[in-house]
Amino acid sequence: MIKINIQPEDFDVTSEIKSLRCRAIGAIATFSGIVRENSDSKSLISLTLEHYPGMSEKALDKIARQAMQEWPIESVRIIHRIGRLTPEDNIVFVGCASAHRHAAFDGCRFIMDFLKTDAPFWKAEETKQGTAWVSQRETDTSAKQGWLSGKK
Amino acid sequence: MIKINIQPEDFDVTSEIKSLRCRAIGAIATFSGIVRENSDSKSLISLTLEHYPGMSEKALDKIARQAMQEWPIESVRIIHRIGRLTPEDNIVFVGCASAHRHAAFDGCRFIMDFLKTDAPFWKAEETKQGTAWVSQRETDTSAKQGWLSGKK
Amino acid sequence: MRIYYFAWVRDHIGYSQEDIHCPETVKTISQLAAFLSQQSAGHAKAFDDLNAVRAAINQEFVNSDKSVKDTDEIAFFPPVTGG
Amino acid sequence: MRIYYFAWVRDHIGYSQEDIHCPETVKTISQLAAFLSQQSAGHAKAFDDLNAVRAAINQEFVNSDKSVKDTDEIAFFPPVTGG
Repeated sequence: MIKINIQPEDFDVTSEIKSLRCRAIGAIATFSGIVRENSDSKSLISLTLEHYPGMSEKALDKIARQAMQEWPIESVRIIHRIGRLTPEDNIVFVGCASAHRHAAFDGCRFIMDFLKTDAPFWKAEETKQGTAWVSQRETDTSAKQGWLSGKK
Repeated sequence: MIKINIQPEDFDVTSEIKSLRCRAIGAIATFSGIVRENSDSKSLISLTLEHYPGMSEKALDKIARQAMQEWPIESVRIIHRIGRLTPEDNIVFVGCASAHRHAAFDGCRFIMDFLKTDAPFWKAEETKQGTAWVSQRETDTSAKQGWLSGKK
Repeated sequence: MRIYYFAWVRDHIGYSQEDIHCPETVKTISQLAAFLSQQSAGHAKAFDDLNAVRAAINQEFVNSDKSVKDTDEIAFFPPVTGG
Repeated sequence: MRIYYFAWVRDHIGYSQEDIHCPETVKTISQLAAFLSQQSAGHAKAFDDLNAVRAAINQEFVNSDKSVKDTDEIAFFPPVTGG
Protein backbone atom coordinates (compact mmCIF):
# COMPACT_ATOMS: atom_id res chain seq x y z
CA MET A 1 0.00 0.00 0.00
CA ILE A 2 1.31 3.40 -1.00
CA LYS A 3 -0.25 6.63 0.21
CA ILE A 4 1.09 10.00 -0.88
CA ASN A 5 -0.08 13.50 -0.01
CA ILE A 6 1.24 16.89 -1.02
CA GLN A 7 -0.42 19.44 1.20
CA PRO A 8 0.03 22.75 3.02
CA GLU A 9 -1.30 21.19 6.26
CA ASP A 10 0.86 19.73 9.01
CA PHE A 11 0.67 16.02 9.86
CA ASP A 12 0.51 13.89 12.99
CA VAL A 13 3.15 11.17 13.07
CA THR A 14 1.23 8.88 15.43
CA SER A 15 -1.79 8.71 13.11
CA GLU A 16 0.46 8.27 10.08
CA ILE A 17 2.23 5.37 11.77
CA LYS A 18 -1.16 3.91 12.67
CA SER A 19 -2.15 4.01 8.99
CA LEU A 20 0.97 1.96 8.11
CA ARG A 21 0.12 -0.86 10.51
CA CYS A 22 -1.13 -4.29 9.63
CA ARG A 23 -0.74 -7.72 11.23
CA ALA A 24 2.18 -8.74 8.99
CA ILE A 25 4.50 -5.97 10.08
CA GLY A 26 6.94 -5.77 12.95
CA ALA A 27 8.92 -2.69 12.04
CA ILE A 28 8.15 0.90 11.07
CA ALA A 29 10.95 3.29 10.17
CA THR A 30 10.06 6.95 9.74
CA PHE A 31 11.77 10.13 8.73
CA SER A 32 10.57 13.63 9.57
CA GLY A 33 12.24 16.57 7.87
CA ILE A 34 12.00 19.80 9.83
CA VAL A 35 12.73 23.45 8.90
CA ARG A 36 16.04 24.43 10.48
CA GLU A 37 16.55 27.93 11.80
CA ASN A 38 20.10 28.09 10.53
CA SER A 39 21.13 27.21 7.05
CA ASP A 40 24.70 28.00 5.99
CA SER A 41 25.00 30.41 8.93
CA LYS A 42 22.12 32.61 7.73
CA SER A 43 19.21 32.94 10.11
CA LEU A 44 16.08 31.68 8.38
CA ILE A 45 12.76 33.53 8.59
CA SER A 46 10.75 31.21 6.36
CA LEU A 47 10.89 28.58 3.64
CA THR A 48 8.42 28.55 0.78
CA LEU A 49 7.95 25.25 -0.99
CA GLU A 50 6.46 24.88 -4.43
CA HIS A 51 5.99 21.81 -6.57
CA TYR A 52 4.90 20.69 -10.01
CA PRO A 53 1.32 19.48 -9.40
CA GLY A 54 0.71 16.15 -11.08
CA MET A 55 4.35 15.36 -11.68
CA SER A 56 5.32 15.52 -7.98
CA GLU A 57 2.72 12.90 -7.01
CA LYS A 58 3.83 10.65 -9.88
CA ALA A 59 7.51 11.04 -9.01
CA LEU A 60 6.92 10.14 -5.34
CA ASP A 61 4.77 7.17 -6.33
CA LYS A 62 7.54 5.90 -8.62
CA ILE A 63 10.14 6.21 -5.84
CA ALA A 64 7.84 4.35 -3.39
CA ARG A 65 7.30 1.56 -5.94
CA GLN A 66 11.06 1.25 -6.49
CA ALA A 67 11.56 0.84 -2.73
CA MET A 68 8.83 -1.82 -2.56
CA GLN A 69 10.45 -3.70 -5.43
CA GLU A 70 13.85 -3.63 -3.77
CA TRP A 71 12.80 -4.64 -0.21
CA PRO A 72 9.92 -6.58 1.41
CA ILE A 73 7.99 -3.46 2.43
CA GLU A 74 4.27 -3.70 3.18
CA SER A 75 3.33 -0.03 3.13
CA VAL A 76 4.77 3.38 2.40
CA ARG A 77 3.46 6.78 3.52
CA ILE A 78 4.84 10.01 2.08
CA ILE A 79 3.68 13.50 2.99
CA HIS A 80 5.37 16.56 1.52
CA ARG A 81 4.24 19.97 2.67
CA ILE A 82 4.07 22.97 0.35
CA GLY A 83 3.63 26.68 0.93
CA ARG A 84 5.22 28.88 3.56
CA LEU A 85 6.88 27.19 6.52
CA THR A 86 8.81 28.61 9.46
CA PRO A 87 11.61 27.14 11.63
CA GLU A 88 10.64 23.95 13.48
CA ASP A 89 7.77 23.23 11.08
CA ASN A 90 7.58 19.76 9.55
CA ILE A 91 8.43 19.67 5.82
CA VAL A 92 8.32 16.02 4.91
CA PHE A 93 7.36 12.66 6.36
CA VAL A 94 8.31 9.22 5.06
CA GLY A 95 7.24 6.01 6.77
CA CYS A 96 7.96 2.42 5.74
CA ALA A 97 6.44 -0.66 7.34
CA SER A 98 7.89 -4.13 6.96
CA ALA A 99 8.07 -7.47 8.74
CA HIS A 100 11.75 -6.75 9.45
CA ARG A 101 13.60 -3.67 10.57
CA HIS A 102 16.39 -3.54 7.99
CA ALA A 103 13.93 -3.44 5.07
CA ALA A 104 12.01 -0.66 6.84
CA PHE A 105 15.20 1.37 7.44
CA ASP A 106 16.57 0.80 3.92
CA GLY A 107 13.26 1.69 2.27
CA CYS A 108 12.80 4.86 4.30
CA ARG A 109 16.32 6.09 3.61
CA PHE A 110 16.11 5.20 -0.08
CA ILE A 111 12.85 7.13 -0.48
CA MET A 112 14.30 10.22 1.23
CA ASP A 113 17.48 10.09 -0.88
CA PHE A 114 15.54 9.81 -4.15
CA LEU A 115 12.91 12.36 -3.08
CA LYS A 116 15.75 14.89 -2.75
CA THR A 117 16.84 14.41 -6.36
CA ASP A 118 13.86 13.00 -8.29
CA ALA A 119 10.76 14.81 -7.04
CA PRO A 120 9.90 18.26 -8.47
CA PHE A 121 9.87 20.46 -5.36
CA TRP A 122 11.69 23.76 -4.93
CA LYS A 123 12.47 25.77 -1.81
CA ALA A 124 12.89 29.53 -1.51
CA GLU A 125 14.60 30.76 1.67
CA GLU A 126 13.63 34.02 3.28
CA THR A 127 16.34 35.61 5.46
CA LYS A 128 17.07 39.18 6.54
CA GLN A 129 19.08 39.46 3.30
CA GLY A 130 15.96 38.74 1.23
CA THR A 131 14.46 35.70 -0.48
CA ALA A 132 16.49 33.32 -2.64
CA TRP A 133 15.91 29.97 -4.28
CA VAL A 134 17.88 27.16 -2.65
CA SER A 135 20.55 25.48 -4.80
CA GLN A 136 20.73 21.72 -5.14
CA ARG A 137 23.22 20.16 -2.74
CA GLU A 138 25.98 18.01 -4.11
CA THR A 139 25.63 15.71 -1.08
CA ASP A 140 22.06 14.95 -2.17
CA THR A 141 22.98 13.91 -5.69
CA SER A 142 25.83 11.79 -4.34
CA ALA A 143 23.49 10.08 -1.82
CA LYS A 144 21.36 8.94 -4.75
CA GLN A 145 24.43 7.86 -6.70
CA GLY A 146 25.41 5.72 -3.72
CA TRP A 147 22.26 3.63 -4.09
CA LEU A 148 22.68 3.30 -7.84
CA SER A 149 26.24 2.03 -7.48
CA GLY A 150 25.24 -0.50 -4.82
CA LYS A 151 26.71 1.34 -1.80
CA LYS A 152 24.11 1.50 0.95
CA MET B 1 20.29 14.80 25.23
CA ILE B 2 19.52 11.16 25.93
CA LYS B 3 16.22 10.03 27.41
CA ILE B 4 15.54 6.38 28.14
CA ASN B 5 12.49 4.69 29.59
CA ILE B 6 11.72 1.07 30.29
CA GLN B 7 8.04 0.81 31.04
CA PRO B 8 4.94 -1.36 30.69
CA GLU B 9 2.99 1.62 29.26
CA ASP B 10 2.53 2.34 25.57
CA PHE B 11 3.97 5.50 24.01
CA ASP B 12 2.81 8.20 21.62
CA VAL B 13 5.22 8.74 18.73
CA THR B 14 4.14 12.32 18.03
CA SER B 15 4.93 13.46 21.57
CA GLU B 16 8.20 11.52 21.57
CA ILE B 17 9.23 13.21 18.33
CA LYS B 18 8.26 16.55 19.85
CA SER B 19 10.57 15.89 22.79
CA LEU B 20 13.47 15.35 20.34
CA ARG B 21 13.03 18.72 18.66
CA CYS B 22 15.25 21.74 19.01
CA ARG B 23 16.19 24.59 16.68
CA ALA B 24 19.42 22.96 15.51
CA ILE B 25 17.81 19.87 14.03
CA GLY B 26 16.40 19.24 10.59
CA ALA B 27 15.96 15.49 10.64
CA ILE B 28 14.36 12.92 12.92
CA ALA B 29 14.59 9.23 12.15
CA THR B 30 12.50 6.86 14.22
CA PHE B 31 11.99 3.15 14.57
CA SER B 32 8.94 1.48 16.08
CA GLY B 33 9.08 -2.23 16.80
CA ILE B 34 5.68 -3.91 16.85
CA VAL B 35 4.51 -7.34 18.01
CA ARG B 36 3.92 -9.49 14.94
CA GLU B 37 1.09 -12.00 14.91
CA ASN B 38 3.12 -14.58 13.08
CA SER B 39 6.56 -15.64 14.07
CA ASP B 40 8.12 -18.64 12.32
CA SER B 41 4.64 -19.68 11.13
CA LYS B 42 3.29 -20.04 14.67
CA SER B 43 0.36 -17.83 15.53
CA LEU B 44 1.29 -15.63 18.47
CA ILE B 45 -1.05 -15.04 21.41
CA SER B 46 1.24 -12.84 23.47
CA LEU B 47 4.84 -11.81 24.13
CA THR B 48 6.12 -11.27 27.64
CA LEU B 49 9.19 -9.09 27.98
CA GLU B 50 11.42 -9.04 31.00
CA HIS B 51 14.62 -7.14 31.63
CA TYR B 52 17.45 -6.75 34.13
CA PRO B 53 16.46 -3.58 36.01
CA GLY B 54 19.39 -1.24 36.40
CA MET B 55 21.56 -2.96 33.79
CA SER B 56 19.07 -2.47 30.95
CA GLU B 57 18.97 1.33 31.46
CA LYS B 58 22.79 1.46 31.61
CA ALA B 59 23.17 -0.70 28.50
CA LEU B 60 20.77 1.48 26.48
CA ASP B 61 22.46 4.64 27.70
CA LYS B 62 25.85 3.27 26.61
CA ILE B 63 24.50 2.42 23.13
CA ALA B 64 22.97 5.91 22.79
CA ARG B 65 26.28 7.52 23.81
CA GLN B 66 28.16 5.40 21.25
CA ALA B 67 25.78 6.62 18.52
CA MET B 68 26.25 10.25 19.59
CA GLN B 69 30.04 9.81 19.51
CA GLU B 70 29.91 8.31 16.03
CA TRP B 71 27.50 10.80 14.38
CA PRO B 72 26.44 14.44 14.93
CA ILE B 73 23.22 13.54 16.76
CA GLU B 74 21.53 16.12 19.00
CA SER B 75 19.13 13.89 20.89
CA VAL B 76 18.18 10.27 21.35
CA ARG B 77 14.96 8.83 22.74
CA ILE B 78 14.63 5.14 23.60
CA ILE B 79 11.54 3.48 25.04
CA HIS B 80 11.43 -0.26 25.63
CA ARG B 81 8.23 -1.80 26.88
CA ILE B 82 8.17 -4.71 29.33
CA GLY B 83 5.45 -7.06 30.51
CA ARG B 84 2.77 -8.79 28.47
CA LEU B 85 2.12 -7.53 24.95
CA THR B 86 -0.21 -8.79 22.24
CA PRO B 87 -0.02 -8.60 18.42
CA GLU B 88 0.11 -5.06 17.03
CA ASP B 89 1.33 -3.62 20.34
CA ASN B 90 4.40 -1.41 20.28
CA ILE B 91 7.51 -3.01 21.82
CA VAL B 92 10.25 -0.50 21.27
CA PHE B 93 10.79 3.05 20.04
CA VAL B 94 14.07 4.67 19.01
CA GLY B 95 14.27 8.26 17.78
CA CYS B 96 17.37 10.19 16.70
CA ALA B 97 17.44 13.90 15.90
CA SER B 98 20.22 15.55 13.94
CA ALA B 99 20.90 18.52 11.70
CA HIS B 100 21.21 16.08 8.78
CA ARG B 101 19.24 13.06 7.71
CA HIS B 102 22.03 10.53 7.23
CA ALA B 103 23.28 10.94 10.80
CA ALA B 104 19.70 10.52 12.07
CA PHE B 105 19.20 7.35 9.99
CA ASP B 106 22.59 5.87 10.88
CA GLY B 107 22.17 6.58 14.59
CA CYS B 108 18.68 5.11 14.75
CA ARG B 109 19.68 1.94 12.94
CA PHE B 110 22.87 1.55 14.99
CA ILE B 111 20.92 1.86 18.26
CA MET B 112 18.37 -0.77 17.15
CA ASP B 113 21.09 -3.17 16.00
CA PHE B 114 23.01 -2.89 19.28
CA LEU B 115 19.85 -2.94 21.41
CA LYS B 116 19.11 -6.37 19.92
CA THR B 117 22.45 -7.80 21.09
CA ASP B 118 23.68 -5.62 23.99
CA ALA B 119 20.65 -4.79 26.13
CA PRO B 120 19.42 -7.34 28.72
CA PHE B 121 15.84 -7.98 27.60
CA TRP B 122 14.23 -11.37 27.05
CA LYS B 123 11.04 -12.36 25.27
CA ALA B 124 8.77 -15.33 26.00
CA GLU B 125 6.30 -16.22 23.24
CA GLU B 126 2.89 -17.61 24.05
CA THR B 127 1.29 -19.66 21.26
CA LYS B 128 -1.32 -22.44 21.23
CA GLN B 129 1.61 -24.83 21.74
CA GLY B 130 2.50 -23.14 25.04
CA THR B 131 4.99 -20.54 26.18
CA ALA B 132 8.66 -20.60 25.20
CA TRP B 133 11.62 -18.26 25.52
CA VAL B 134 12.71 -16.80 22.20
CA SER B 135 16.18 -17.76 20.96
CA GLN B 136 18.67 -15.13 19.81
CA ARG B 137 18.62 -14.63 16.06
CA GLU B 138 21.80 -15.07 14.13
CA THR B 139 20.76 -12.16 11.87
CA ASP B 140 20.80 -9.87 14.92
CA THR B 141 24.32 -10.75 15.97
CA SER B 142 25.50 -10.37 12.37
CA ALA B 143 23.84 -6.94 12.08
CA LYS B 144 25.94 -5.78 15.02
CA GLN B 145 29.05 -7.35 13.55
CA GLY B 146 28.41 -5.37 10.37
CA TRP B 147 28.83 -2.08 12.25
CA LEU B 148 31.94 -3.30 14.04
CA SER B 149 33.60 -4.29 10.76
CA GLY B 150 32.75 -0.96 9.13
CA LYS B 151 29.94 -2.22 6.85
CA LYS B 152 26.90 0.00 7.19
CA MET C 1 2.44 23.21 -26.91
CA ARG C 2 1.73 23.90 -23.19
CA ILE C 3 4.83 24.98 -21.27
CA TYR C 4 5.13 25.32 -17.48
CA TYR C 5 7.83 27.18 -15.57
CA PHE C 6 8.77 26.74 -11.92
CA ALA C 7 10.87 28.45 -9.25
CA TRP C 8 13.42 30.98 -10.57
CA VAL C 9 12.77 29.99 -14.19
CA ARG C 10 9.21 31.28 -13.66
CA ASP C 11 10.44 34.31 -11.71
CA HIS C 12 12.63 35.39 -14.65
CA ILE C 13 9.92 34.79 -17.25
CA GLY C 14 7.25 36.44 -15.13
CA TYR C 15 4.47 33.87 -15.49
CA SER C 16 4.02 30.17 -14.83
CA GLN C 17 2.66 28.83 -18.10
CA GLU C 18 2.19 29.65 -21.76
CA ASP C 19 0.99 28.03 -24.96
CA ILE C 20 3.53 28.21 -27.75
CA HIS C 21 3.41 27.32 -31.42
CA CYS C 22 6.93 26.33 -32.38
CA PRO C 23 8.52 26.49 -35.81
CA GLU C 24 9.17 23.11 -37.50
CA THR C 25 12.89 23.50 -36.77
CA VAL C 26 12.30 23.00 -33.03
CA LYS C 27 12.65 19.27 -32.56
CA THR C 28 14.31 18.82 -29.15
CA ILE C 29 14.23 20.25 -25.63
CA SER C 30 17.46 22.20 -26.24
CA GLN C 31 16.12 23.62 -29.53
CA LEU C 32 12.91 24.58 -27.70
CA ALA C 33 14.93 26.32 -24.96
CA ALA C 34 16.90 28.23 -27.60
CA PHE C 35 13.67 29.25 -29.32
CA LEU C 36 12.03 30.32 -26.05
CA SER C 37 15.07 32.34 -24.96
CA GLN C 38 14.36 34.70 -27.90
CA GLN C 39 10.80 35.48 -26.72
CA SER C 40 11.67 38.14 -24.12
CA ALA C 41 14.45 39.51 -21.94
CA GLY C 42 12.98 37.39 -19.10
CA HIS C 43 13.08 34.24 -21.21
CA ALA C 44 16.66 35.06 -22.21
CA LYS C 45 17.64 35.34 -18.55
CA ALA C 46 15.83 32.11 -17.61
CA PHE C 47 17.62 30.15 -20.32
CA ASP C 48 20.95 31.97 -20.02
CA ASP C 49 22.74 28.97 -18.47
CA LEU C 50 21.21 25.82 -19.92
CA ASN C 51 23.24 23.66 -17.53
CA ALA C 52 21.23 25.17 -14.68
CA VAL C 53 17.84 24.30 -16.19
CA ARG C 54 16.08 20.95 -16.05
CA ALA C 55 13.16 19.82 -18.18
CA ALA C 56 10.24 17.42 -18.13
CA ILE C 57 8.07 16.13 -20.95
CA ASN C 58 4.62 14.91 -19.90
CA GLN C 59 5.74 15.01 -16.26
CA GLU C 60 8.86 12.85 -16.71
CA PHE C 61 12.40 14.22 -16.36
CA VAL C 62 14.19 14.28 -19.73
CA ASN C 63 17.58 15.20 -21.14
CA SER C 64 18.00 18.16 -23.44
CA ASP C 65 18.31 16.01 -26.57
CA LYS C 66 14.82 14.53 -26.08
CA SER C 67 12.33 15.12 -28.93
CA VAL C 68 9.32 17.34 -28.34
CA LYS C 69 6.01 17.40 -30.16
CA ASP C 70 3.16 19.88 -30.21
CA THR C 71 0.84 17.84 -27.96
CA ASP C 72 3.43 17.46 -25.19
CA GLU C 73 3.24 19.07 -21.78
CA ILE C 74 6.69 20.61 -21.28
CA ALA C 75 8.18 22.06 -18.10
CA PHE C 76 11.38 23.97 -17.36
CA PHE C 77 12.69 24.42 -13.83
CA PRO C 78 15.88 24.48 -11.71
CA PRO C 79 17.37 21.32 -10.16
CA VAL C 80 14.93 20.15 -7.50
CA THR C 81 15.42 21.03 -3.81
CA GLY C 82 12.58 19.34 -1.94
CA GLY C 83 12.62 17.27 1.21
CA MET D 1 27.61 -12.56 46.74
CA ARG D 2 24.23 -11.51 45.29
CA ILE D 3 23.25 -13.50 42.21
CA TYR D 4 20.36 -12.72 39.82
CA TYR D 5 18.80 -15.10 37.31
CA PHE D 6 16.68 -14.14 34.30
CA ALA D 7 14.44 -15.80 31.70
CA TRP D 8 14.85 -19.59 31.42
CA VAL D 9 17.86 -19.61 33.72
CA ARG D 10 15.50 -18.36 36.45
CA ASP D 11 12.73 -20.72 35.36
CA HIS D 12 15.04 -23.74 35.83
CA ILE D 13 16.37 -22.54 39.19
CA GLY D 14 12.93 -21.56 40.41
CA TYR D 15 13.72 -18.13 41.86
CA SER D 16 15.21 -14.88 40.61
CA GLN D 17 17.94 -14.13 43.14
CA GLU D 18 20.00 -15.63 45.91
CA ASP D 19 22.88 -14.73 48.20
CA ILE D 20 25.71 -17.22 48.05
CA HIS D 21 28.89 -17.67 50.03
CA CYS D 22 31.38 -19.25 47.69
CA PRO D 23 34.39 -21.35 48.61
CA GLU D 24 37.80 -19.73 48.06
CA THR D 25 38.34 -21.94 45.00
CA VAL D 26 35.64 -20.05 43.03
CA LYS D 27 37.59 -17.28 41.32
CA THR D 28 35.91 -16.84 37.90
CA ILE D 29 32.46 -16.78 36.33
CA SER D 30 32.88 -20.29 34.94
CA GLN D 31 34.02 -21.62 38.33
CA LEU D 32 31.02 -19.91 39.92
CA ALA D 33 28.68 -21.52 37.36
CA ALA D 34 30.21 -24.93 38.08
CA PHE D 35 29.78 -24.37 41.82
CA LEU D 36 26.17 -23.20 41.43
CA SER D 37 25.26 -26.13 39.19
CA GLN D 38 25.81 -28.43 42.21
CA GLN D 39 23.26 -26.59 44.38
CA SER D 40 20.10 -28.26 43.05
CA ALA D 41 18.65 -30.19 40.11
CA GLY D 42 17.28 -26.85 38.84
CA HIS D 43 20.70 -25.22 39.02
CA ALA D 44 22.20 -28.22 37.23
CA LYS D 45 19.68 -27.83 34.42
CA ALA D 46 20.21 -24.06 34.15
CA PHE D 47 23.97 -24.47 33.83
CA ASP D 48 23.85 -27.69 31.78
CA ASP D 49 25.07 -25.98 28.58
CA LEU D 50 27.42 -23.20 29.57
CA ASN D 51 27.60 -21.98 25.95
CA ALA D 52 23.92 -21.04 26.21
CA VAL D 53 24.36 -18.92 29.35
CA ARG D 54 25.60 -15.32 29.50
CA ALA D 55 26.82 -13.47 32.57
CA ALA D 56 27.17 -9.95 33.92
CA ILE D 57 29.24 -8.61 36.80
CA ASN D 58 27.99 -5.37 38.32
CA GLN D 59 25.63 -4.94 35.35
CA GLU D 60 28.28 -5.28 32.62
CA PHE D 61 28.45 -8.25 30.25
CA VAL D 62 31.52 -10.39 30.95
CA ASN D 63 33.20 -13.49 29.58
CA SER D 64 33.35 -16.68 31.59
CA ASP D 65 37.01 -16.24 32.53
CA LYS D 66 36.30 -12.95 34.33
CA SER D 67 37.20 -12.85 38.06
CA VAL D 68 34.45 -12.59 40.65
CA LYS D 69 34.61 -11.30 44.20
CA ASP D 70 32.22 -11.54 47.12
CA THR D 71 30.94 -7.95 46.86
CA ASP D 72 30.01 -8.27 43.16
CA GLU D 73 26.48 -8.30 41.78
CA ILE D 74 26.43 -11.29 39.44
CA ALA D 75 23.75 -12.24 36.91
CA PHE D 76 23.20 -15.29 34.72
CA PHE D 77 20.80 -15.26 31.79
CA PRO D 78 20.27 -16.49 28.21
CA PRO D 79 21.47 -14.50 25.17
CA VAL D 80 19.33 -11.36 25.01
CA THR D 81 16.26 -11.11 22.74
CA GLY D 82 14.89 -7.61 23.21
CA GLY D 83 13.73 -5.07 20.66
